[in-house]
Amino acid sequence: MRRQIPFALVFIFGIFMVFQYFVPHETSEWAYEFLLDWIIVIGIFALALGIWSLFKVSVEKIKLGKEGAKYSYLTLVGLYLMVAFGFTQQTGGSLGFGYFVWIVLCSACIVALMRLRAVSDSGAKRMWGMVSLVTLVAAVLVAIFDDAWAFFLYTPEGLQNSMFRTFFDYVMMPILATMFSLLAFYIASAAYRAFRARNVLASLLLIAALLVMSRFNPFIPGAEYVAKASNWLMNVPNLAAQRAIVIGIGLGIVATALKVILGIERGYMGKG
Amino acid sequence: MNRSTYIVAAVVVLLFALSWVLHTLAMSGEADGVTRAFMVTMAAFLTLAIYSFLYKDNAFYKLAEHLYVGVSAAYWMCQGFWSTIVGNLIPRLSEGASNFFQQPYQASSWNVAYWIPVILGIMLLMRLTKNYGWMSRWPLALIVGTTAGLNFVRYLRSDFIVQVSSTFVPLLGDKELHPWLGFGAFVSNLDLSATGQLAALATNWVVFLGVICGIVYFFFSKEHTGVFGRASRVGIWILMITFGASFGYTVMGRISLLVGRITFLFRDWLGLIS
Amino acid sequence: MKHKLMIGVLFVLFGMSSLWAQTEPVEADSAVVDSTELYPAPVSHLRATDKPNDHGHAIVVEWETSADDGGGKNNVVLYQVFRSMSFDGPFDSVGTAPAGEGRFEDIGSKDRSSSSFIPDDTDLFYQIDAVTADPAIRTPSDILDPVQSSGQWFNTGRVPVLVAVLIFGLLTGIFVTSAKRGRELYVRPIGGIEAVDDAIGRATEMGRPILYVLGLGTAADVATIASFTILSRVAKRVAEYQTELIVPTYDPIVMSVAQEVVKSSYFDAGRPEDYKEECVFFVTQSQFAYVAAVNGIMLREFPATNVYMGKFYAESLLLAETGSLAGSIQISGTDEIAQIPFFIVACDYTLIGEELYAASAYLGREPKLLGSLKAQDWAKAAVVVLAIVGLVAANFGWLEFPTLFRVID
Amino acid sequence: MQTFEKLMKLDRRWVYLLLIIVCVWSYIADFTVPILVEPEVRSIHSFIDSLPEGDIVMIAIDYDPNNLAELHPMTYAMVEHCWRNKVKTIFTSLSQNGPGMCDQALRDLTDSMALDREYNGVEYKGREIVNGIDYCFLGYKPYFAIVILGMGQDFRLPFPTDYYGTPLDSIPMMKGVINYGQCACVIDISGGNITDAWISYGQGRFGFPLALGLTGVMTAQYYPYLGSGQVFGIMGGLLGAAQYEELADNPGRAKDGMRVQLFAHMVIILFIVMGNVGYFASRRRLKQEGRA
Repeated sequence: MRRQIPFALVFIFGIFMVFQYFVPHETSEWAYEFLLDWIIVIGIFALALGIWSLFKVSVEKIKLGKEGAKYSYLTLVGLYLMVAFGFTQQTGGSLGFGYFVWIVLCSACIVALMRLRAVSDSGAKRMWGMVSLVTLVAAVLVAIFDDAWAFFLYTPEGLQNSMFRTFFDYVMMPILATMFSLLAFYIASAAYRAFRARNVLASLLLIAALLVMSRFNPFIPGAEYVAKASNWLMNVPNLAAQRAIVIGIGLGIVATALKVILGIERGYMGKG
Repeated sequence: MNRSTYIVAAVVVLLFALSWVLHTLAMSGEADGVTRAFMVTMAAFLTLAIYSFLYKDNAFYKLAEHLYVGVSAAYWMCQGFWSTIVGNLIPRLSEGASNFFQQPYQASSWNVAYWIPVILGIMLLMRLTKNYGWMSRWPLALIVGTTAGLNFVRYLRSDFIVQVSSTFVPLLGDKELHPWLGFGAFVSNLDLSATGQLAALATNWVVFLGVICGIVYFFFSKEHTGVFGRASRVGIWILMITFGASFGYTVMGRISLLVGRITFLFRDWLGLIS
Repeated sequence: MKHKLMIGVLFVLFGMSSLWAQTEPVEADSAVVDSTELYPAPVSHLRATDKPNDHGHAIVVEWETSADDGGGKNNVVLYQVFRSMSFDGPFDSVGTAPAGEGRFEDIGSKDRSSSSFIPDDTDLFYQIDAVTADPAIRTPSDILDPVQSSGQWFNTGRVPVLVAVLIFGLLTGIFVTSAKRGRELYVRPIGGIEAVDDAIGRATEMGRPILYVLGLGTAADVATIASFTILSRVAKRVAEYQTELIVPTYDPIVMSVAQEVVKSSYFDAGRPEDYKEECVFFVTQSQFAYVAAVNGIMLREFPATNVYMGKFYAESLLLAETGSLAGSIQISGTDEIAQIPFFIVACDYTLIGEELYAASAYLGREPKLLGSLKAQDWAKAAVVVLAIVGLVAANFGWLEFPTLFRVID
Repeated sequence: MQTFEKLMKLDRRWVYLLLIIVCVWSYIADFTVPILVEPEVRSIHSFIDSLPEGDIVMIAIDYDPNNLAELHPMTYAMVEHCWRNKVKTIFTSLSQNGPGMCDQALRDLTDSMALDREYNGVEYKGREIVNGIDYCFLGYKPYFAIVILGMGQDFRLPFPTDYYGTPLDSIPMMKGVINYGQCACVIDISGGNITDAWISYGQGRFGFPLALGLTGVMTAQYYPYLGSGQVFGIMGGLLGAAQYEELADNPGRAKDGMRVQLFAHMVIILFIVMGNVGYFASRRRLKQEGRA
């Protein structure tokens, strides 16, 4: 039973969506919008699952004292800081001192709690227990007596928190852009390593890539023809191959979707 | 930790401090100058930390990586919470809760249906328990079933029917510019220039045969021998040419990304160029 | 009619400026004498119908253009369409059509609170003005008989898709049943998949783990679903060989499915006690943070084999290059066309597009799955045949043939 | 022979090092590289170059800030070319954020026009650019297809006043300028589907000469119009902009960008060639050894 119901659900919803496509009536549209909304909401619940997994893996690493475990503190502090910023807002114009102290105290408290879990000898346990308790109490006290900031548990104000924005602009964005730009290096090294005329296929790959890369190079002889040839490559064979791949992929997706709806393909439910 | 590690760490800390101080001085008089100077330095430090990975894996990269993982996970969680749970779900579930979150309550007799995804979401979380893990398959079934149905018809339309019908091109005459008026007209109008009739037809032929050979390559249940094998061979050649060409074409965009980071480091951080 | 005049004066589409309006009367004065000659002929043969194949709330208005559009005085610049809920008005402007056009689709909102809401099953009245370059000089048509909008239960424009659905479903049904009856089906070897088993053996020999990356897709992406099937096979082998498996995931739902898949593979292999839930874990839902973390794993755990199957975007090359730096054997497969070149260049084996879907059938060797692969091939054969027929049609004037494939949304 | 094998198995960090050095150097250093000019860009340049003083060119700035990097250099190069030749320009913006783009370009170009410059060996005295005499900026109106049709009748229909609120009739350069008929050509610089409207509604109905400036990804799909003669020139992406700058002898942002691109591409090509030389040399050696 427990195994059959999910497949029945897949079948029902799958068939419904297929029929929905052919029914323009408002009722069908309305059901369709409902379903899509549901999926988004379920996805957010799943995010909690993910955060829990990330938290658990990091804590586990610290606990086992694996190599590089100390970096996991950084993951946890980053996680916590961003959540803290997402739900609080300083009320003053600039970054309040109390707010800053509160953030530091809370981070310290997390680190201490993690240490508490990681150490085994009772003396150290007692010490980290004390530290975490003290930092927690101090954080609560600062939170109560400092009025330069406030919890914003009831509006998305937190997302406008200047620190939330700042972390996005100066921590997330630079790393994102830099990771992305690593591609410039990797594309060079991949080309160097892999573009060898070993056989017919590799040679075709190599020649096409070289031709297109030289399309605007004025220093090579016959530059004008190279530009023309590479334009042709991008417009003609490219179109043909893309279309062949797209038709193949389209059929693959259609067939797999059909197999899923009919319950022929069940691997995704954990039954190889 | 050996001595050289400490030296490197000390140098980095020193440079960080120096950059912070210099930027603070440069921004003196501006609001939050100290914080902003710190953050610009931080951004530059993180940029260089990621680039250091090109040399080899090292402590700075690990630092940036772990920080980034934590911060980004929390970022998406906050976004998801505020935009979906508070922005979308709460205003439909209860008036009291929407008042608490200062969201306008959206009254509708169908609002009760929004409890279903909440229940399904909680069922998904049941995976964390030992005995009720099976429950998490229900919401999964809903998601997979719905999107499978969605994909089934939509891909059949966009990747199959539309693509097939766009292979119907004239190979003897061009519909708009050089229509097929019979063989005599074809010969007398023969235009050999680069944009002319013959070039257009050659293009159509290459595309048509390329598509056919490419599809033949993707046949799985027939042995690739004889004529069939040769067509499949041509198919994989065309695929390889295309992959090479699009690899070469992408290089330009990737270099632009690098230029973006160089601009940040040399202009925004070091101020070497204007 | 008073309303109509007012709207005419307030005609905002072309943003009349007050200054221009001031200079207007001077010219108009001299024109007053023969002003009737300035007015264009009205449109004729006005008709309105419910827009077909939609959810309602829309009307198609058609007319024959004014005699002074493209001929006669040739002074019509555009047509303005007005709608009212009653014969006596008030009429609201709902849009314009340029001169030469004889058709306008009045598409309203289905949202009751919206200003452009058009109610279904309610009488609507239409009127068209032929407008000249001077918005004040215009000729209205007669008011049209009432028309009602309504939603349809079947979209006839999508019949080609329905036919395709039926044919494809039928093909799949035929081949799956015939495969179930035990007919032997040939499947050509797929390089990347053959390599998976060897790669797992290699990992065991070297005593190093296997890294399986499911990509950035969600659990509902078909590429990810295909990847789950391959994962279950890999996990089973890993369990048999008692090698370590690392599965970092990008999407929390994908994580929980992957846990389920790996767990039951260990169960199938008869080693449920070896399964550790931590081997499948969530990293973050941020593309490059995920890549940063996976790159770190590659250079710290030194997996013997990296398998990338699923949806990949710009990160494909970042992953594959780092993997080759770590000296791992790499097997990849994606249906994201733009990323295939990078995998081909940086990996040892690559499943191109559809091969990824075929792989799951090929691996399982389950007759039902192979049967559907056969159906896919028949559909491809149909493409080739149709393309040739279409080619003949396009060249020899059988113009109806391509229209059979036209899907109207 | 050992050296050849080394060529093949070079540590990838050397690739990275050389690439970053070349990129930074070509980014910071101040020099220009020759740009290969394609005929579809040359035709735009020579068209504008051949216009007599006082002619009018219409330039449609139909792009948003997200396409700024690729399309802005085209606007700069082309407008300066017009103005230096004392060709007047009419600007429109049929994309919502276009007026901001146009405004910025106008301000920058008015400044640089005040300076003396020498292009292609011809000396141009700096002069003041006056709104209403040298150019007229019509502004933005929604529903681009209808606006394009309306302008075919009379510019005053969709735009009774210009962007700054001055009635067109009181603008000196617009005296006697009714519609496209009085413009030498229309140049559409666009990052989206407005281009299609310019081709089908504009060029298709009114038959004026039309040239396009497009983003890199869009370029390929518009070449057929070049073949059919509906469009007399196309500039594609940063590459196209750099070609115009090269022709106008007015190096700007596009040529700066292309400098880095060119050298970075050459580094990559160099490494590919090195790898293959090493590969073939070592294969030959292996064969010789096998024979021996």
